[in-house]
Amino acid sequence: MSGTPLLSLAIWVPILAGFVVLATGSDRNAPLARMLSLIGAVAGLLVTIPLYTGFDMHTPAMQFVELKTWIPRFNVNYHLGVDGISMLFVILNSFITVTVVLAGWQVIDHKVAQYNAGFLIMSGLLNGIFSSLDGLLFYVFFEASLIPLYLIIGVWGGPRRVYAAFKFFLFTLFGSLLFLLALLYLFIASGGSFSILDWHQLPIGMTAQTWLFLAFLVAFAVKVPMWPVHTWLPDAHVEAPTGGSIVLAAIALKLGAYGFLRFSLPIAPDASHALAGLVLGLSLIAIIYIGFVALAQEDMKKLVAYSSIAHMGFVTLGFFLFSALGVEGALVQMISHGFVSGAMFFAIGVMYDRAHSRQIADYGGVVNTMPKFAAFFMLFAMANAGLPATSGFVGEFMVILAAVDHNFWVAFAAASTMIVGAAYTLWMYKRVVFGAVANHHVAELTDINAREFLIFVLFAAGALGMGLYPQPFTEVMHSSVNELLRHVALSKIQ
Amino acid sequence: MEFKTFVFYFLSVILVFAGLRVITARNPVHAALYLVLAFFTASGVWMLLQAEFLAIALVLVYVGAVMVLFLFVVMMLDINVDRIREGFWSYLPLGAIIGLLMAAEMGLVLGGNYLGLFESSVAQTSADFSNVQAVGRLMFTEYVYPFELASVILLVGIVAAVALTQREKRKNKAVDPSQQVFVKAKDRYRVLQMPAEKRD
Amino acid sequence: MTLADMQFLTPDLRLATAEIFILLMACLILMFDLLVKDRKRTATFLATQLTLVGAAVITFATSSGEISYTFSNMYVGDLMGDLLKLLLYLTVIVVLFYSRGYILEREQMARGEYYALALFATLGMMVMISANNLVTIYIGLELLSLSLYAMVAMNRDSIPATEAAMKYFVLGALASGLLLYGMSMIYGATGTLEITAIAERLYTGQVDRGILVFGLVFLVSGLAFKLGVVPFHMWIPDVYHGAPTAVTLFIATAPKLAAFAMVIRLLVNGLIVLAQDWQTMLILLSVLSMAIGNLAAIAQTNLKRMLAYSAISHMGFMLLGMVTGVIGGDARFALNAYSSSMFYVITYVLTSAGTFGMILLLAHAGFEADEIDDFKGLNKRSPWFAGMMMMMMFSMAGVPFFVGFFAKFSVLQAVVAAGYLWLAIVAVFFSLIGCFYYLRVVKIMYFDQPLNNAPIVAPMDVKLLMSANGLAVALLGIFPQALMSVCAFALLRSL
Amino acid sequence: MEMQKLYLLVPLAPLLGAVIAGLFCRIIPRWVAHSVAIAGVAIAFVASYVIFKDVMAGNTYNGPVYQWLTSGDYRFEVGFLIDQLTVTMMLVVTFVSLMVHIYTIGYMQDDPGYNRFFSYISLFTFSMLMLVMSNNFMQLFFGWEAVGLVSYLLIGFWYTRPTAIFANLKAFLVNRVGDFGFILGIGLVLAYFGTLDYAAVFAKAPAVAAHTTIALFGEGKGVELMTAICILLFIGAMGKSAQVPLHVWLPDSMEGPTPISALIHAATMVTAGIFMVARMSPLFELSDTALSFVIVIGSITALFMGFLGIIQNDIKRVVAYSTLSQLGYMTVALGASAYSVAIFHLMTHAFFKALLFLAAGSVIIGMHHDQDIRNMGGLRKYMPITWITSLIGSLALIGTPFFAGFYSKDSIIEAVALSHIPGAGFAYFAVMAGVFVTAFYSFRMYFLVFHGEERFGKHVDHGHHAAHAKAAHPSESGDHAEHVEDEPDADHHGLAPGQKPHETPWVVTLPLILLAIPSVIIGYIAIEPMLFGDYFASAIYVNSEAHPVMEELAHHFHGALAMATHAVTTAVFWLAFLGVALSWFLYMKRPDIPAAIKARSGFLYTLLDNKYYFDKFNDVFFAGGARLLGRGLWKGGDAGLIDGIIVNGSVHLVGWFATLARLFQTGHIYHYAFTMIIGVFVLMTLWVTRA
Amino acid sequence: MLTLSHFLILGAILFAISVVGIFLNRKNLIIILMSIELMLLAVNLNFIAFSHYLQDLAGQVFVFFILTVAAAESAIGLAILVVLFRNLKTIHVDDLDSLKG
Repeated sequence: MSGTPLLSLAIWVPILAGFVVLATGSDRNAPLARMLSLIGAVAGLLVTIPLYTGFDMHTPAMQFVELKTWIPRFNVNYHLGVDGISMLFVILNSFITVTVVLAGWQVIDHKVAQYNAGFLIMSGLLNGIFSSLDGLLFYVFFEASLIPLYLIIGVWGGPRRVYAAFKFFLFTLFGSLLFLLALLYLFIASGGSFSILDWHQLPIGMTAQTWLFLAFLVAFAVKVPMWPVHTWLPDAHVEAPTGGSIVLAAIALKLGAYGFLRFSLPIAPDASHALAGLVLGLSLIAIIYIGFVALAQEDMKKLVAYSSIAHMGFVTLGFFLFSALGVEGALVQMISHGFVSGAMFFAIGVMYDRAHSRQIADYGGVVNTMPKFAAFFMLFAMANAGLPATSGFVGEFMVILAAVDHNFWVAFAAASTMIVGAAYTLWMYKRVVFGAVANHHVAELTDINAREFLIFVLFAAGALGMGLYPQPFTEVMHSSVNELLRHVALSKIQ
Repeated sequence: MEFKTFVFYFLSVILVFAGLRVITARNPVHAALYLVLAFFTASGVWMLLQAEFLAIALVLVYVGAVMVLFLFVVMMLDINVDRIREGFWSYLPLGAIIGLLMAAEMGLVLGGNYLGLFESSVAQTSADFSNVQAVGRLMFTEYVYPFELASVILLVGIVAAVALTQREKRKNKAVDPSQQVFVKAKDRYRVLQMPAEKRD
Repeated sequence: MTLADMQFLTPDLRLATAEIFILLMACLILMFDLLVKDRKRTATFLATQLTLVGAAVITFATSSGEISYTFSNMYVGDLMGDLLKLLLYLTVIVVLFYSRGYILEREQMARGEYYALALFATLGMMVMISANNLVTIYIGLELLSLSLYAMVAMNRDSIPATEAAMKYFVLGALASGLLLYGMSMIYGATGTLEITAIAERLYTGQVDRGILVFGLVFLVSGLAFKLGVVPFHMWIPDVYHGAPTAVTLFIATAPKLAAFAMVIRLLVNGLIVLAQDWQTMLILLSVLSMAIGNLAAIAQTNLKRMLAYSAISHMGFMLLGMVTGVIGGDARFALNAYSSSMFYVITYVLTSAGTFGMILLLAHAGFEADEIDDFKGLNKRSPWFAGMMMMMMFSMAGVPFFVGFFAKFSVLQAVVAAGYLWLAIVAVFFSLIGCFYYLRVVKIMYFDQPLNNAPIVAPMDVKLLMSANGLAVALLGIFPQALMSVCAFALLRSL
Repeated sequence: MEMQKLYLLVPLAPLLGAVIAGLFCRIIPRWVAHSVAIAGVAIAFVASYVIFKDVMAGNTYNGPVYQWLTSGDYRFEVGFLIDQLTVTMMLVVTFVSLMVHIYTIGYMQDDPGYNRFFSYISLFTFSMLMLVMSNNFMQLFFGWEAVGLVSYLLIGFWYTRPTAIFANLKAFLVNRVGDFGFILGIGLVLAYFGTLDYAAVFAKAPAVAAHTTIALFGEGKGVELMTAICILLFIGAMGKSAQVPLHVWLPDSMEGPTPISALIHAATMVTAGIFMVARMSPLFELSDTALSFVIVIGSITALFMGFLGIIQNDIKRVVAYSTLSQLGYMTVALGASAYSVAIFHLMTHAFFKALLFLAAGSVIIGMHHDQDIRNMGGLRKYMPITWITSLIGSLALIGTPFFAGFYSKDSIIEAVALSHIPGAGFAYFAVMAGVFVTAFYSFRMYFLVFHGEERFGKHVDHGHHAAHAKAAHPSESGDHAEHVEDEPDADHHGLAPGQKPHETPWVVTLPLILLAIPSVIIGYIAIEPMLFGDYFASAIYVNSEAHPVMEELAHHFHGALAMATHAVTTAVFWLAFLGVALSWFLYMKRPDIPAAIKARSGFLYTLLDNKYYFDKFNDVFFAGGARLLGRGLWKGGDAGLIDGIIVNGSVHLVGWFATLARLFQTGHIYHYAFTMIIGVFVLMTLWVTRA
Repeated sequence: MLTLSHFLILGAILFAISVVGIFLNRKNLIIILMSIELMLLAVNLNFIAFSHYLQDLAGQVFVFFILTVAAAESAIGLAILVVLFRNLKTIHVDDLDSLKG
């Protein structure tokens, strides 16, 4: 098994599958395209399973490493590898791809092949991001993943899809271009290396670190997204098709957070410490401000999108507490958010497919016509509100506890999400699901079918499994997180 | 003031005047004629610089060929002189200022006595020195490559001019009989409806 | 210099075989064309293409990899020149393939002269690429320019085309005048027209710097015109827009290679001692180009015009590589910087050929397909070509995995290495703005409904070539190393 | 080993019942659902009893079940702490729950959500058991939130009722406010003790507390760590146990079906807070400030919530307010360091309050889902068992000697009297006054329901349900007949004219009887071991030097019998008697007086009727304010400032520049040439001046 | 005493005049073409002056090529002008504005 290039497979199997699906061409072959996509997605998931089973959790070193020269001119290598931090995201991403393919099974009826191919290719690219150990390779995957999502939002999106797609693309590009400059600076400073691991060892002066940190911050903050560069997300979510929203929330947002761990913290530790207050402040704004904004939303998707921002606020908060509990809590929160927000968006998609509205006001009493759906939706709403026994709780719990250790008032502010988060989620749930049947649209709703049921079960298994027994998720992180923190504690200034 | 200097100033004044008239002349024909004047005086200046071959060539090539071509075109195209002055005066101040500034600046750079290149430092060529011969020799030896290419440029000039302006004549006036067979009445004549009075 | 001093060596014609071959063939084709009755001029077309292939073979065969001079040092043969020439032939071949259908549908263009002029233009560019003397550069430049003026006006009943030709001509002549003025000053300061000799005299000093820099201003202005960078760019939008698309395609691609060579020859080979000065000038022009080019492109509705502005911004970006070669008198980074620029130009030409080629592919008689809206819903009409066009657009925007990204990357890398971080930030900022209009084209193709659902009709060869072009953009993006190292190697052996 | 499996069985049996009844609620028949659920709870009860015996034999247990999570140096485990306190709670919870399960068969028989309902209450039992059996804060929090969830589900059980789904949201959110404090408290524990395990924390507590202050309000303004932790934890308890000002959810939660109300309010959810504080006694003992806080909050709740009970007309609400008041008593006991007394009262209260709720439910069934006591009267004749058991419950509640409530309540009052904690004086006054108030409103309800004129069947709608009916049928005129079955009570509440109430079936009355028994005797039996024996010795820690309340209390105690007989001589007894007498006079003898008082008291009545305006304030300030703030931030911040000005503004700026850049391209050759010349000119000027 | 500067400044003045002629001209295009000729004349003057003072004939040869090219250039320029006139029926500079923006 050790010889198998698992990471390459995880990247290229979905991408190749995507091209195969593209080759099926027009919508006459839609059933074939769907079937091929599912096979591709499942195959993509299967090749990532050995990443977990074969993972050695006792070492912080990169595992499943593949190293080949790619652009010797700039010393760029095809350098892949995962540690306890990134490995889970590869699997999560492959998992989400399966659900996405299933989610669009009946709903997407035009340009089916392109739709599915878009997701498969994006899946491969995202895996590439999580497993890159070369700065430029990372960047290339990071940027390239914008394209499929841009198209997905734009082609299959809602009425304001063009605005949303542009906003999404340009916002993210804005951040990532500064990131590119930071990479180039590091390339020069390290005497011509793009290896992230080399950069981790590189001594850098405080001024340079500060600028690097800020460049990283802009890039990742946009992606996370952090206040005040978050406004692309609600628009993108509202307009994206269900699958797009799922991937966006479940995976794409994690890229920014992942970047903090791979780049900001280890490369600029001194600046990270010096500017931690800034990030904490922004995170808290994300949690509180965005929480209130979510409360005021009238569109379900927008509400969940805002809640995503608030949840990601916990992630950045956790990272910059510089404690194992905080970082691991943040990582758990990221994975959990993958399940929960994915499921939330899927749930909204299920309703949208039937009633063609996302306005909360257009619903009411859905439970009367869709009881099974209401039950699942309840589960995920509760998970979104951070109820124990769901995955949503674990990360929040860990981060809040870690925050108390850091500073009581930070924790105080962060914990306010207990109230506000529950308020906006359950208030929406109440208005949409509870009550008497509000109108004839709701009366005509049909309950979820077997396919939707399956998707919900997949998500529920993730959310509940992680909530009840998070240990398997966290134990693989320990070595890597400890190594990271050890690294962050050391000054790079010489 | 030395004679040569006098000649230089004399020619220069005419040259500058002619140049100014070229760009300000009301009538393009006048402009062309002023340009001819400019070329002539310039040729004189070149003489001062002992570039006899080029001085002659300038008169022959430019005045003899190019300017004639210009005049020919000017005559050929019936140009409306009335509109000529439009907008000229409103742009003149700005244009003049830029022009003066530019000339001043260039003069500033070029005005110094630099490089140690004075008239005195220039070795006077002997009377039997043939500028034509020297240039010719150079042209056909060291500069044979650009020389050949210059000929290509002339070729391109010809080809382009022909390609752009030549109107192909129809070589054959025959009509396809198969088309004639299928001719219809409405192909032969058209009924036009014309308003009795001109409308707006 | 007296006659007695002149020692004339018989030129080594072998070095210039390709030029001679092209010239002969151009003349032959010109004559041969008179005999051809075929309205489609298939034979002429084929002969032209074969000529270019032949030239490629010759260039390849005669390339020694050494720097060698002939024609009394008028001509220099080196690896960079050979590489650029090969790419030049390739570009012209591709361009002619793309153009064929277009010019056939526009009768006045479908003449032997078109091909002859294309060959003369190619010859002009070859001369520029291999020039080692101000005279040769000038002659080559004019050969190219005059052919292009004529080609732009070739569709002579078209008002925009003739207007464009006129503007191109007037401004081109003005630029030539500026260039010549600059050359006269350089000549006056150094006393020679030979580029390598100029460099030597500058090294040994005793040259008036004031007049040199004065001349340099004019020289740079002339070069800037040819590259089309602000504020010498004004011709680009109008000419790209007005010219027949086939000619736009020509202008937008091959001459960029020659212009790059001209910059290398004049500024690097000749005036490297003045690097501090011309680099600063070029920085100014480059920043302005990126700003104006990207901004004005946003407001366009005509695709050709938009691409024209984008060309301005790209040339501005390319110049960034040229300005970071010498830092504080230290030329360590020169090779890195110039080769990144070269890579940039080459990839830009490749991508640009694809985009204009796509317009030609969609165009047919009476329909130019040059409005952005003409691409509406292309994905519905032909997913394959929409995909190709999308790749070109993303490549131009500098999004990986397309080659445009690596072009931008390598240039930025040079800029950062030179310590011009602010310049890199400016460049990046304007790329971001630029991204908008490329995205808009993708949006038009993918998000909008087609205006007509007609499938795309084009000969198989063009379709294949188009696909190859698109795939090249993608493949070079995945494996950019080969081209990068070729550029670096060629420059290493030539500087 | 054997016992540990049994421990595991206690929570898992109800969970299994809940899962089966819940997941397959649409498939399985009703009898399967209730059998499974009842079996689960019954097993839990029996197992609890076995464990109780085992614990009595001295076998306490503290150990993990599985490692939930490790992170850094921290370990989080799921585990059980089985001691006297736990096992008492387990018995109370499982017993009351079992009763409620049985009762539900009768009460919910017409409801289409029958199976779902069983699932919920079993899940609730499971959650509560997890809470009480926990050996660490994490699991405590889990159970804490889980009961919150189930209460949310249960209150909103009739999800088509607008009031119900409003109430359940409110309940959840108010509880979340408590949890907010709670989790911060847990965070402080973890931060300063490095573990969440009870035993480890308690062991370290004295040492850590002795010299730890935390600078919460800036340097030099430290707060004692223990005070901070305890107050934060108590805020959690305030939410769960409905202490002022977080009590607002409880009265509204009466929207749920009656057995639920009973379960939530009597035995389980609300007592979680009391239990938690008792469990944390080793921490609370270390902070007098926190204890003062507790006692003050408790006494406010005890007295002022009692007042509200006086004016309620909904039978369940009266009981609900009495619950609030009794919870205040328990809290007061906690504040007085009389933890065992609090638990004792918790236990007795669990029985008699469950009894009262179930009886009220029985009345409601008998009245065909009319809950307004003004429409009742004289039910004694028609519902004898309900009448008797209600009387027992009421007597227990007001603290009639020999009844269970007497022992616990009296102990609390005495404990408060003996306490020297700041605030104890006020607390003493409050609890004394509370005795009178409790007696008054309890018997007001009793008399109005079971005695006097028969007011039912007259079709006098006092408007209380009009809102329900209307809201439940927003489209009554429409053709949604199929929805009617979802709202059984709304469809036919109140008795038709001439119809008589009837006694309820045995599944309803049996739990009443079974609950009535302990309501009478449990106090007599349990007071000695629980309060003065060493029953809680290892489970509850009291710093007897600082807070010698229990010791002094023991001093006064001479046996249960003596305590009861002695009671007649105390003020407490006479206060209660006075309350009963007054209510008899006002509602039986002179029913015209209350109306007159109501009319005259103006402001006071309005204040009470509006429940001191807590709800209004919360609605306007918190709910409204949050929405307003959210909207403001959204429209003003996100849409206005960030998107409107910064994002779209930059776009427009770029667009403006683009148009500007276009304008330069005039199309005129001379402009183009001019631009070029200017370019040359500028370059030249720059470089010539430089050279 | 004539110096190089005399000629160079004369050239500069001529150059400036021609430049002004190009951008100040709202008249017909022919004047612009003439201005271009004038500009080349100025450049030629420079070359010849340098050639003379440097005693180097290369400058003169260059001028010869410039003259040649200029001739070809005028031919093409005039050809374009003629074509343009046929299309527009005018060679008024202001009328060449269909391409802009």
